[in-house]
Amino acid sequence: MNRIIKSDYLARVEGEGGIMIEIKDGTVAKVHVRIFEAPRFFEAFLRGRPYQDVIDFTSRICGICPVAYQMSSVHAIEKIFKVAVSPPVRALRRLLYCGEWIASHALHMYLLQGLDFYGFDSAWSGREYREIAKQGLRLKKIGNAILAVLGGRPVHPVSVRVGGFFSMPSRKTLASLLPELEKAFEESLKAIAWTAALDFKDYSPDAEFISLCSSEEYPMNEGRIMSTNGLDVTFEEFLAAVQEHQVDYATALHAAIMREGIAVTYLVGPLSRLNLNHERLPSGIRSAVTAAGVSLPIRNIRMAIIARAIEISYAFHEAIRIIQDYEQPEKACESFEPSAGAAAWATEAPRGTLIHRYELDEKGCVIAATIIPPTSQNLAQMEKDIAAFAGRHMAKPTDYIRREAEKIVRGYDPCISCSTHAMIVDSSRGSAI
Amino acid sequence: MYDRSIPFGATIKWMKKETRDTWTYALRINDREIKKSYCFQPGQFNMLSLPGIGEAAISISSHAADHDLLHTLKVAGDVTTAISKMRAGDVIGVRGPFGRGWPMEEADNKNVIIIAGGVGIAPLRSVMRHLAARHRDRSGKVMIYYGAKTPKDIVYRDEFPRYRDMFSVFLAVDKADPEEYWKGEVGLVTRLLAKTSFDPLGTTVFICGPEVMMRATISDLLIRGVPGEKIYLSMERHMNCGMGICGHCFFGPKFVCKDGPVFRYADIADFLGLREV
Amino acid sequence: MKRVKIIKEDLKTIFEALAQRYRTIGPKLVHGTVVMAESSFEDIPAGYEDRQGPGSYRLEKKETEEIFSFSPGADSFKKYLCPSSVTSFSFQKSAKGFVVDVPEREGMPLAFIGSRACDLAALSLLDQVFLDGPVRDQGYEGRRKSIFIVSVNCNHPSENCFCDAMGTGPYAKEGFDLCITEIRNWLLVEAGSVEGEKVLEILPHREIDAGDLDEKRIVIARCREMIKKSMKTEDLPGVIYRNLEHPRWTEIAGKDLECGNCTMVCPTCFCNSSYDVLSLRTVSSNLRDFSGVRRRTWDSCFSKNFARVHGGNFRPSRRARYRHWMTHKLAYWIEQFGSPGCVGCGRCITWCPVGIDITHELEELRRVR
Amino acid sequence: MKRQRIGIFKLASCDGCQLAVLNLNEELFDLAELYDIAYFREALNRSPLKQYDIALVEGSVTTERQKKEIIEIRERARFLMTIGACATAGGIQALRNWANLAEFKRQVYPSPELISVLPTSTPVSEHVYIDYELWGCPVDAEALSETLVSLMVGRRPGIPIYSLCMDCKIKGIPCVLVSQGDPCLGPVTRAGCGALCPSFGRGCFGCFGPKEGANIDALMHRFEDLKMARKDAVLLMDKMNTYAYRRTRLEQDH
Ligand SMILES: Cc1cc2nc3c(=O)[nH]c(=O)nc-3n(C[C@H](O)[C@H](O)[C@H](O)COP(=O)(O)OP(=O)(O)OC[C@H]3O[C@@H](n4cnc5c(N)ncnc54)[C@H](O)[C@@H]3O)c2cc1C
Ligand code: SF4
Ligand code: SF4
Ligand code: SF4
Repeated sequence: MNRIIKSDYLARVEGEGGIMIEIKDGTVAKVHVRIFEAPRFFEAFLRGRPYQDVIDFTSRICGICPVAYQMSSVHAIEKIFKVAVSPPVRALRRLLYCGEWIASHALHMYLLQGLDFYGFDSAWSGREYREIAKQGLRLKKIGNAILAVLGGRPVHPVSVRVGGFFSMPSRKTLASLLPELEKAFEESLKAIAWTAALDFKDYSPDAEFISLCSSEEYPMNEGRIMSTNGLDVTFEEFLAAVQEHQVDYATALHAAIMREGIAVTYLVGPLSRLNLNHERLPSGIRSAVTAAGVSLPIRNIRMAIIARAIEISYAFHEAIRIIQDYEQPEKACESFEPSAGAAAWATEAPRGTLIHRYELDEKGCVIAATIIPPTSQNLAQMEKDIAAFAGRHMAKPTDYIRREAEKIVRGYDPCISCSTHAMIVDSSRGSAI
Repeated sequence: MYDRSIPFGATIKWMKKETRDTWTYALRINDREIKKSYCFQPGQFNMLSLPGIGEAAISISSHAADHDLLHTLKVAGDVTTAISKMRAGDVIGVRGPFGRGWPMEEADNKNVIIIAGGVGIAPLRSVMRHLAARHRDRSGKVMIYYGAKTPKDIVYRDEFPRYRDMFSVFLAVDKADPEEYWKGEVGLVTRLLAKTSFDPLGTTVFICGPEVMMRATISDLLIRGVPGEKIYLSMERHMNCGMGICGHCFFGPKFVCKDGPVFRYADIADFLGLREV
Repeated sequence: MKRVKIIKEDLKTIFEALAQRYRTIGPKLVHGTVVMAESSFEDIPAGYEDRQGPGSYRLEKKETEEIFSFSPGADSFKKYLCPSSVTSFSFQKSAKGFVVDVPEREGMPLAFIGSRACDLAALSLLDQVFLDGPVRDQGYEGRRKSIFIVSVNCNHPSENCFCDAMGTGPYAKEGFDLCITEIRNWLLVEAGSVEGEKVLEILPHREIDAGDLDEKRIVIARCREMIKKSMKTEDLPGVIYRNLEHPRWTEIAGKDLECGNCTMVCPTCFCNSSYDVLSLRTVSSNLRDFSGVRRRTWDSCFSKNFARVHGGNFRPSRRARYRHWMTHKLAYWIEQFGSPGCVGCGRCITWCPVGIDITHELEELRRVR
Repeated sequence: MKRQRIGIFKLASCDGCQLAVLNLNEELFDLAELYDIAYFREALNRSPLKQYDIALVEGSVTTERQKKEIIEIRERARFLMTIGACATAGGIQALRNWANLAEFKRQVYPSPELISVLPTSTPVSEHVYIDYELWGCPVDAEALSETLVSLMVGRRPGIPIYSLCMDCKIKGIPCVLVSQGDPCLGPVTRAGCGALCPSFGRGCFGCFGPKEGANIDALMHRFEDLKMARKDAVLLMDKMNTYAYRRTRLEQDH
């Protein structure tokens, strides 16, 4: 029996996309994660713009993870200008990321994916779910508060600049967040148990997990890119290995790593980070994870919600540590001179590794830009997962397959707005690098 | 006295539809003490205040001897729309009274001309009521000129017959539907004025209406020899506080809220002709 | 009243003595400008000098022993006595009506340290507006009532000061509790009230003699000489009233940003707007019950809708709005309160992003074309 | 009383303004009590209805599909309100309006022929009548809640239309333009963000768009006095509200 199973417009994901599964002669012939989000041409209009614009503009790629864009771009530019930021700046940039992880993960767990396990349309439609959602929003609000203190507002914060920040908060201001953070940390440990107890009916096939790794800490802004299959490369090397290609049904590009001439799909995001870095979690969180009955690594994408819960806990823990150690520095920003050059940098967006590469002229204006967001790296893997699922459940009703396929996609927490802005750039050389 | 910067509650006792967009409301002040000390002059106004919506300056249309505190308002924006949706028994916030009203001593035992346009009749109703109450023992003629858009837009329609018994009343409309029974004047009030005769030196004039209408009328009056000192007009400006501390209502150097709304023409003549002051 | 000489360190004692009973508000550095803020003796930006020009302000640290080497920044008493945003009352509405609740006045009274003569003049203008009208503004009165003022006579007038021309400065004549004149390495402190004298009593000090008073006069005279800006005030309302159609207004409108900065920084501009604030929290779905607050915030005659009514706007054009502002300051005010609404502090000139200069514009208006 | 139905729709955007709805946090539930949130893809799995009392639209019109969509949304909504710089002014993607589309496509996509979009990104108001607009990149959650409450109780929302400078002064934030000589768009920009950038010591770059009748040329001259190149001064406006600033400036000339 030949069937086409379609979900025209995915709900509870960020941006506009759909799914198409074609079953033909008893096999899954095609799976397309269709992305019809309108392209916005960031890499094109960045050309010619001064370096500060890069930070403010790329943040507008995504309202849910603006910090990630600011972080990848500011670090790449600092690498070109050879600016080293001070330890407090480094710490507060991590804190900014903590805020974003908390806000973005809490949103996804409680308002988007969490509902899949309860069968409600929205966080406010089911009375029984309301308390859970409210708790989630309380956590999210604290994430927002961190962003607002450091950057003025939760969406598109304004304080990040090359060399540091435009200004840094006083110790007192930051410390005022502590009581709430401490309460929230306790709550977040319980949330790990909540997610671990959810009913993950199906499983996903194994994948290659890729994330930033550094020996000292759970990765955010620094490290090398590693994978569960032994990849261990610099940003530039990674960019050289990644191949992006365009498909005719999506405005986003699909990425894969080229290994011995074969395109290998892979997965970035909280699961990857956790699987590669869980040893660097503080012991308090590790024991909460064990107590919840979770065994690491986790290979099932539906269970990414557990990884998000763990990362929220970590973000609270890390935020508390950073604030406790914080002393307001004399100056918020290193001085520097713009210079010409090119560099790539990756940081860990809530949804996974986000790579930027810029080529700047001597005034610091953009000659070329490449942006590879996490979701476009995951798209191919996502399709593979759906295909595998559909293959196993081919006999099930169309509705069931559609619903479950949607759930798989939601497990990835795709950020479709981001994913439509990928890549290539330097048309003169005709390659990604 | 109570603090006029804080609204007190007044209950709508009854309401009456005057025209398609204008209503008269009778209010009863709820607080005993305030009710006792509340007193006003014809021409003064209240800030009607709906908590959560906002405030609007509305003239007091009643006379001190009236049983109820009356306000006549035309639906214009937020507050007036919200009030138009209220019913008897509902509570409205009131701050006031504010401003300087009509100089009633100038009307006592003198010839008085009242000229009003549209809802501008509202602050003059209290003057008409005042004059009507003293009709028997006062000397001097009273002439009322009132212009509305159409016969349907005449505010206080049912009160005019009574005034006709005591005063000369002239009504005009800008436009009358041929189907309607309208035996009055069609045209501007100034036309009415031109048709009648009065003693220009021995008459006090009170005017309220749209600013263009007031300017036109005044220039006619001046030509006919009425001294500027004898012409009084009530001005409208954006009003926010009502008590001279917000700066919105400036009309030249005057605060409409505390120096007005009623001004002697001679005092503001210099500014009345200017654009955008 | 009592006059004494103290050394500079004793100023710290004054701060501390006042801090017992007042919130001490004084000059402080924020983002490279002098602002008025809750502060201590150590916060005084001693030795900093400002250079001001139309639309420009720069602060620099100088090699000097002086304390009050700077002139005031953008803030004045206004910021505290008629704050930029106040809750007039809160209300609770129900089907039966509404209940209003006026908030309690906040705790400690304020002590202002470092106010200048022009500020004192401005304060007395604000008093007229808020206290002498038909309704006394209770919030203002409450905040104003128990303040303590330590004023400072200027040694370094800014390039935009013209208090001398307006007869408001450069030295304070009245309206302070204490007044300081900085003379070389000591301070001459004069009491202007009984409260002020009490503070002087606790200080180790030396009584002054005629020579010291001469020194004060010299300081003031020197300051006067340094004031370069002026405004011709003669025939003031007249010259403006006669020129309400002067072509200059249109020229200014070409440059004017109508950003409202001049009104915000002017120590006498008092315009404000009140509006009700509700939130999703406090409105119930039947719409009968809700609670909220009435808030009053600074507003400006430069705001587009400031003079808007049903059927139109009385001052739709930029030209009219600028003209209204300047005419209010220099003409209307005289009719309303008996003196100009400008005290010559120069703030509107400094903090106007395009540097429109009220003294210069008045000169232009005087020019017959 | 029957609750009014809200639909929240998206065109070309970053989702940040829809997120402002979710950033109401606990108040989101108050909103869901007061209104029937009937369409909201980002947070609700429900198909579109025939009629909405209020439609909130995020995003600008950049494709043929969106052109049809916005007309359909208008037909279904009693009250249509744009939220954010994209919907209100075309957004940052309107930078393409001043460029060559074919070139842009080539710079981003390996197979540009597969990409079908309009040559311009335009505000919703250029396609359908709008009842109200909320500026900002992103809109402010508080302004959004103020607007929704105001619609509910029947009053004009208390959203200021004055300049950002006024907010700076109201908040006591030192002026970066006057005291630092840093270019700041504040004087010609609407208040609404709470003067964020100046509060961090940085000049405004125009999230909330030009205020009505802004005198942009006068500010540009000032920037030139500050030794800023004309090109850089223009670039300052060419950001999230590029289309609106440029239009305001043109209107001023006439
Ligand atoms: C002394 C005095 C006495 C008065 N007496 C009476 C009277 O007896 N009867 C009477 O009917 N009227 C009277 N008025 C007029 C009345 O005060 C106004 O019509 C008042 O504005 C109505 O208030 P509102 O809240 O209904 O309208 P508002 O909501 O204030 O709206 C009024 C108009 O202004 C526009 N508007 C105001 N602010 C804005 C803004 N920020 N943005 C866009 N548009 C805006 C509105 O669209 C509308 O057209 C008097 C006015 C004064 C000054
Ligand atoms: S008008 Fe200008 S100079 Fe005069 S007091 Fe106000 S701010 Fe100072
Ligand atoms: S910093 Fe910018 S917005 Fe603020 S007052 Fe100065 S010019 Fe205006
Ligand atoms: S750029 Fe301007 S509008 Fe945007 S946050 Fe900064 S100050 Fe506010």
